[in-house]
Amino acid sequence: MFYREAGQFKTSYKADQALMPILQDRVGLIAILGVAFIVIPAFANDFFLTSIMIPFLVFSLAAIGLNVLTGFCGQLSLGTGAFMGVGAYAAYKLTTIFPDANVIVMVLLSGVFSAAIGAVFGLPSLRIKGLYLAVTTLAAQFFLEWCFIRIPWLYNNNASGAIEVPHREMFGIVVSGAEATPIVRYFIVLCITAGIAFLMANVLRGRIGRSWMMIRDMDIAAELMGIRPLQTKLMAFAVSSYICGVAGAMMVFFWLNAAEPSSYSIALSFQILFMVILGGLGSLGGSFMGAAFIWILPVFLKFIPGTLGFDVAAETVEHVTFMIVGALIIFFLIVEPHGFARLWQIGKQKLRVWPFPY
Amino acid sequence: MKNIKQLALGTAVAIGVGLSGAMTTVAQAEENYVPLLTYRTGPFAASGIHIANGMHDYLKMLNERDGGIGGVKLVTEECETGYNAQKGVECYEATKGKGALVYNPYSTGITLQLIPKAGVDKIPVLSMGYGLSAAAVGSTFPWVFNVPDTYWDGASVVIKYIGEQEGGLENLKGKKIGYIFLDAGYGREPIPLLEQLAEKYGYELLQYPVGIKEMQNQSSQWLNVRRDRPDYMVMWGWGAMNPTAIKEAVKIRFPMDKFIGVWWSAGDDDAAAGGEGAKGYKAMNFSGVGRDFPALDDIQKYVVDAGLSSTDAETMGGTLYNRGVLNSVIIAEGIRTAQELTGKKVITGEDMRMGLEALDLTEERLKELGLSGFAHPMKVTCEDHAGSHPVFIQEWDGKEWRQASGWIEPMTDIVRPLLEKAAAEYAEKNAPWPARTEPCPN
Amino acid sequence: MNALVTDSSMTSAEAETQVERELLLRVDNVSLSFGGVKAITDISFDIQKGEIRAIIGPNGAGKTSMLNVINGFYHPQEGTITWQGKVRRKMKPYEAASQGIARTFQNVALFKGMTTLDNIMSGRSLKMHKNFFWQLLWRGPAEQEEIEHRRKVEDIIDFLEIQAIRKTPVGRLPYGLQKRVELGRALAMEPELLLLDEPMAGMNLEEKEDMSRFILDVNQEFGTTIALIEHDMGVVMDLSDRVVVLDYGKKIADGPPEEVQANQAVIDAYLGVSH
Amino acid sequence: MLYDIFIDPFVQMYEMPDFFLQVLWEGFVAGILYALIALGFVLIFKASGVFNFAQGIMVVFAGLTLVGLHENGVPAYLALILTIGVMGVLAYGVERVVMRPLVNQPDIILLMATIGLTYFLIGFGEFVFGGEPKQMITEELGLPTGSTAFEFGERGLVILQHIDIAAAVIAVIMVAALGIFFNKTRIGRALRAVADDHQAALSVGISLNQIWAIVWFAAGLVALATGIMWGARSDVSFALEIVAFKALPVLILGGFTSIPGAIVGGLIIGFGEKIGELYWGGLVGGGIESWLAYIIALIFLLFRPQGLFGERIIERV
Repeated sequence: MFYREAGQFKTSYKADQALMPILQDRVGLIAILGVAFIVIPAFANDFFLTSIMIPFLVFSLAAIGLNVLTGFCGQLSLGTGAFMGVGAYAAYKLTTIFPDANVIVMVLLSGVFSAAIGAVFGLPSLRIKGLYLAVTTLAAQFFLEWCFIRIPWLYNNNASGAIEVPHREMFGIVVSGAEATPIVRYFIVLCITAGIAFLMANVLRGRIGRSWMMIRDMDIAAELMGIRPLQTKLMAFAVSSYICGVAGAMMVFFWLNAAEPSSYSIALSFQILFMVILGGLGSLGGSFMGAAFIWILPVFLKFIPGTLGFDVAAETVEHVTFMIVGALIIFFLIVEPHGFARLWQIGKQKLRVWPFPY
Repeated sequence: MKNIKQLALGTAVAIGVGLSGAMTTVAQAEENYVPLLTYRTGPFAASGIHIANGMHDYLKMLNERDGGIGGVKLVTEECETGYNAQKGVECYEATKGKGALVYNPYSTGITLQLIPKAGVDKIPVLSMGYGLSAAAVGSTFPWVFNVPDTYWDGASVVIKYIGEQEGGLENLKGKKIGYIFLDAGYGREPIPLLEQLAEKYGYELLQYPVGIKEMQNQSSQWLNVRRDRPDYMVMWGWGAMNPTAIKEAVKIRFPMDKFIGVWWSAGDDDAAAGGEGAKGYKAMNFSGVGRDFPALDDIQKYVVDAGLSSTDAETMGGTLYNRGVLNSVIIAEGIRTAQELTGKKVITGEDMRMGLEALDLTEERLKELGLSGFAHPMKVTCEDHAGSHPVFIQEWDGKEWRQASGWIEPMTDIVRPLLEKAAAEYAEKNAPWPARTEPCPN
Repeated sequence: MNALVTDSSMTSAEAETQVERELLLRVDNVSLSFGGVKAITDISFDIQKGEIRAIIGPNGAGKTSMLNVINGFYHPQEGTITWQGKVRRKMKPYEAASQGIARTFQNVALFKGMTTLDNIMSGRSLKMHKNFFWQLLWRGPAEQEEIEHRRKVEDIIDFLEIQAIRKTPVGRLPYGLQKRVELGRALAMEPELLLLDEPMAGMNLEEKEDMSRFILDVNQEFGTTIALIEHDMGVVMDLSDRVVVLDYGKKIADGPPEEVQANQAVIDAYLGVSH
Repeated sequence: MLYDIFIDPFVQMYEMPDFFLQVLWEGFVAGILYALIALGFVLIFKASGVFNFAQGIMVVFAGLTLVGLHENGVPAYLALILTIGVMGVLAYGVERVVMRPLVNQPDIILLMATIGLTYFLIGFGEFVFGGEPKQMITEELGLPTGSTAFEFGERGLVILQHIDIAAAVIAVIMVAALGIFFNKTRIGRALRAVADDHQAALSVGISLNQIWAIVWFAAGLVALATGIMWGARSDVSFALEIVAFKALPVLILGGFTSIPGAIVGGLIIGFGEKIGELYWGGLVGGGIESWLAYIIALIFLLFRPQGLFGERIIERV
């Protein structure tokens, strides 16, 4: 009823290949951006911003990064956590070497380093595929983690072995460090995430995005059609690692304030992978949905017993959360292996034909 | 990309959660709220569970026996961190709005994240014998307390003790001391001090890092120990690392009486894992050994027997359980001191900071608490938030811990300048680090 | 062009009938083996510009391997390939593609996760050049380029009569249509030489007729040289200008359809006379 | 520098042969344990093409169940039998709830499902038995606990733990038993048929579901044995899970479907890792064990992508 595209005619190819050819989708996006930029900042409390929205956006960005590589280019990676770590450490080094430079620029620049490292670890992808490739990315994960611990230069020889975000200002507003207010940090994270998501949407609908999908769907055919596999895959690794690197840098600069090597462990890699798979491989919107599910569900579960008035031990909640998350992952994989993005499309299809489904 | 609308769903869920979070934010009147960041899951649960029990039980006992502190009940809430820094920060954000008085992160990683926030949110951090050593410098870190000792105090005590065993520190010349540690901020903290002492006393320091992933698989480290044949081994371990290390030491037949752990490698389960062979293993400690203390009897009576705790009665009196109790004693005394200082019953984080800074746990006070001999009397000053209090060495006799030495004073003359240097460095690296504006209550 | 054999004195009509045209590709003494198993033994033949060349033979004769050799997917141990007069060394498939060799596959090798339109657009990859920066911005050069190529692709869609399935993911299409989309994708590359590996396998009569028409149209309208593998003898005889017959990796006949049809070795091979 | 890399380690090996032997032995024992975990992976991968990420957690879960039951007063041997029963129920449950509805899904989805299973088992195991590490009931099960030291040269000493010897023996017995099971029994033949071709196996009347339940059970038994052995070396706790990642490079070396491959791969990784760490690790500050196995596998992959025992892959179009 409300989701009809009848009567919306495209009169040019330009209109037809717009990001959202259907009016209702455009309205929906504007509404979401309105909520994100106006409603949430106006009404949310600190806890909601720092513990839900900021991590959600950071993880969404990381999930987009991994989705570029795994969902769009078909290269399974278990090294996301480490690539995020490279971004974080690079941003930390940059901002301590150039203390007067704008910290947001440094965060965006840090991705370049993780892109370079990602490309290096992407090299074996020319010869290695699937699960085998996953092992090489595991090598990246463990090797880089080791570097974060064993190269004291990376954390400026801090006795603690951790990186601590320094206080930085921009236009007189504190943007990083402990005094940065949640609302400022939220806006920075929101802008970066939305901006990168928009740019990636552009890339993915064009020539480069298509060449990634060609490699994913049928690498041999792609090669026979003139796609250079190494170049294309390395580019996917680089772009993916860039995004993950920025996400990792945001994670420490605008969310956690300090990070140990163990913050970027294999567990983080898996967390991001879950988001991508549950959200939907090869869907940008799905990355957001997956991140929302995987990050917010446990937070939500923690509150349920309290709000219902049960006195349940903290560890029991933790154990049950693990069980529920695990079971839900299996459940959703069974119900819809293509993730929430596909569920959403099916829903839209139903809406489109409602109330006459046949 | 037309399905970006799905964000709406995520946002809707998120808002729902946010509201439920907001509802619980309503501060309760006439109560003092103490969040406990604990971990009963994950690789460090083995140590974390006992600490959590100890902390929980003592505060609960005060509620049951005395009706709280100064007539105001304590509300405690455990938040599971799993030793994970992210979850720790989440716990912090979720609880700080409820009028939290103090945080005890029990993880160096979480502590580091909370240190800069403490001054901003006006909630002190009590990292009892862990965390950032430099935080002992109260003029730089007014909001952080690491009473009774820093790791550097501990490291100096170990060297001092080894010196005693060898008949004097001068005999350390030419000796090899191995240092096996958890390869994280925690285990790396003491290294600068150990290195400095090595220069001074002429022993050789051999390092054996154990990665968090390799905690349960230390055979390489101990093979290296076998090859290097150090005269003493010092351990900075936590969680699953401890029992594994002790087992491996038994396996390579390392003389256990020359193996000394930090106070966090002093768990009963840790030593018990080594079986008969672990007899003679030593560890530092600053909280009471055993359970012959009236306060523990009260815990048994009012809390454990009343079914208000998940504590297994057998584990009461264990090193780590007692450590948790001591932690709660410091919290409780901090609150009491704050109440006395401010005259308020329901206090805030700022009051709590003053209370902790004015903390003076004397022998008499310990006796009143039913904890005579449970800990060395400790006193916090505005300059020194750790106090470098004496610690003792305990020894595993195959079944339980026995005190094996008197109280040993740390080498304050060496530690203090190092602490000040490190604090200055921290402030510089994190410039602009706020200068102390908080008044000194003493 | 050393391979230029056109007699300038002949009229174009004569040239047509004589099948004496410019050589596009020549295969000389090519042998290919996989760990001791010989797939192709000492095969030589040529493809002339503008013709439809059929490669036939029983199953396992090495036809597909031959196509794989031509577009650089397999590297023969022996022999040479001369492409437009240049002897080709070891070549990567994407290099072959950039020199104008396109192909379709025996088992449809479409990009299953993409729509018909995107699949055919993917054929334009080599012709699109706007770099990553422009792609990020989209507005401006990248969008123009996309629209420009979209026009070409729509022409192909019109030509193949698949307008209705433009936005359908190809995985959901029936087999016959998938084959058609695959042809469209290869056409989008505007190739010099189009290799078709069993374009009509598994089709019913009507679909075969459609496909035959498309192949002839491609050859005549665009002047594309075509090499095809096909099992349906009727189709082969109708479509092709010249036929090469392989059996057990060896060439057993080469010539115009009628001639090959009458060749005893070919009849034996198809009837399974023992060697 | 070059001397440190290329000469000094070998000089050390020569000068301290007892120590070198000890390193080899430790490498051997570690390798056996990696091989046992990899063996569990191989069993399931062979029969169903599923890369069972949960194998590592099954090891912990089995060990935890055994110890947990014993803690609750069940005699050791009865606990062992009950644990076997639990692993059977788990296998049946996994087949019903996870495998059957997900049949024919892409590899990555199945992989994800087993990671989901991992989460579930972690939560469930901790929920039932508590999150703290537990000591393996080695003595109660009648396993040896002592050690024997061999004098070697003047002051050399090689120490062999009896439990490690037992682990090696049990691994050998287990591989032999699996070999016999696969080759001599009806179910074994069916298993091999399924491994070769699902469709073909179905068409000759083999029940895939039954076979899957059986392989998951077999993998569960392997996990139990691994859990006991590993638990005896360190404690039974979920921290073990991370060690299970080492099975991946082992599988890369040995191939995903080869039982001998898993053993040989495990030993190569075990030896390589220990020798690398002890003779070369010191040059870069130690701890290279955490990634050395993966780098070995990576380098190996670049030269031989099909694994030690795999056939060369010919790509077709």
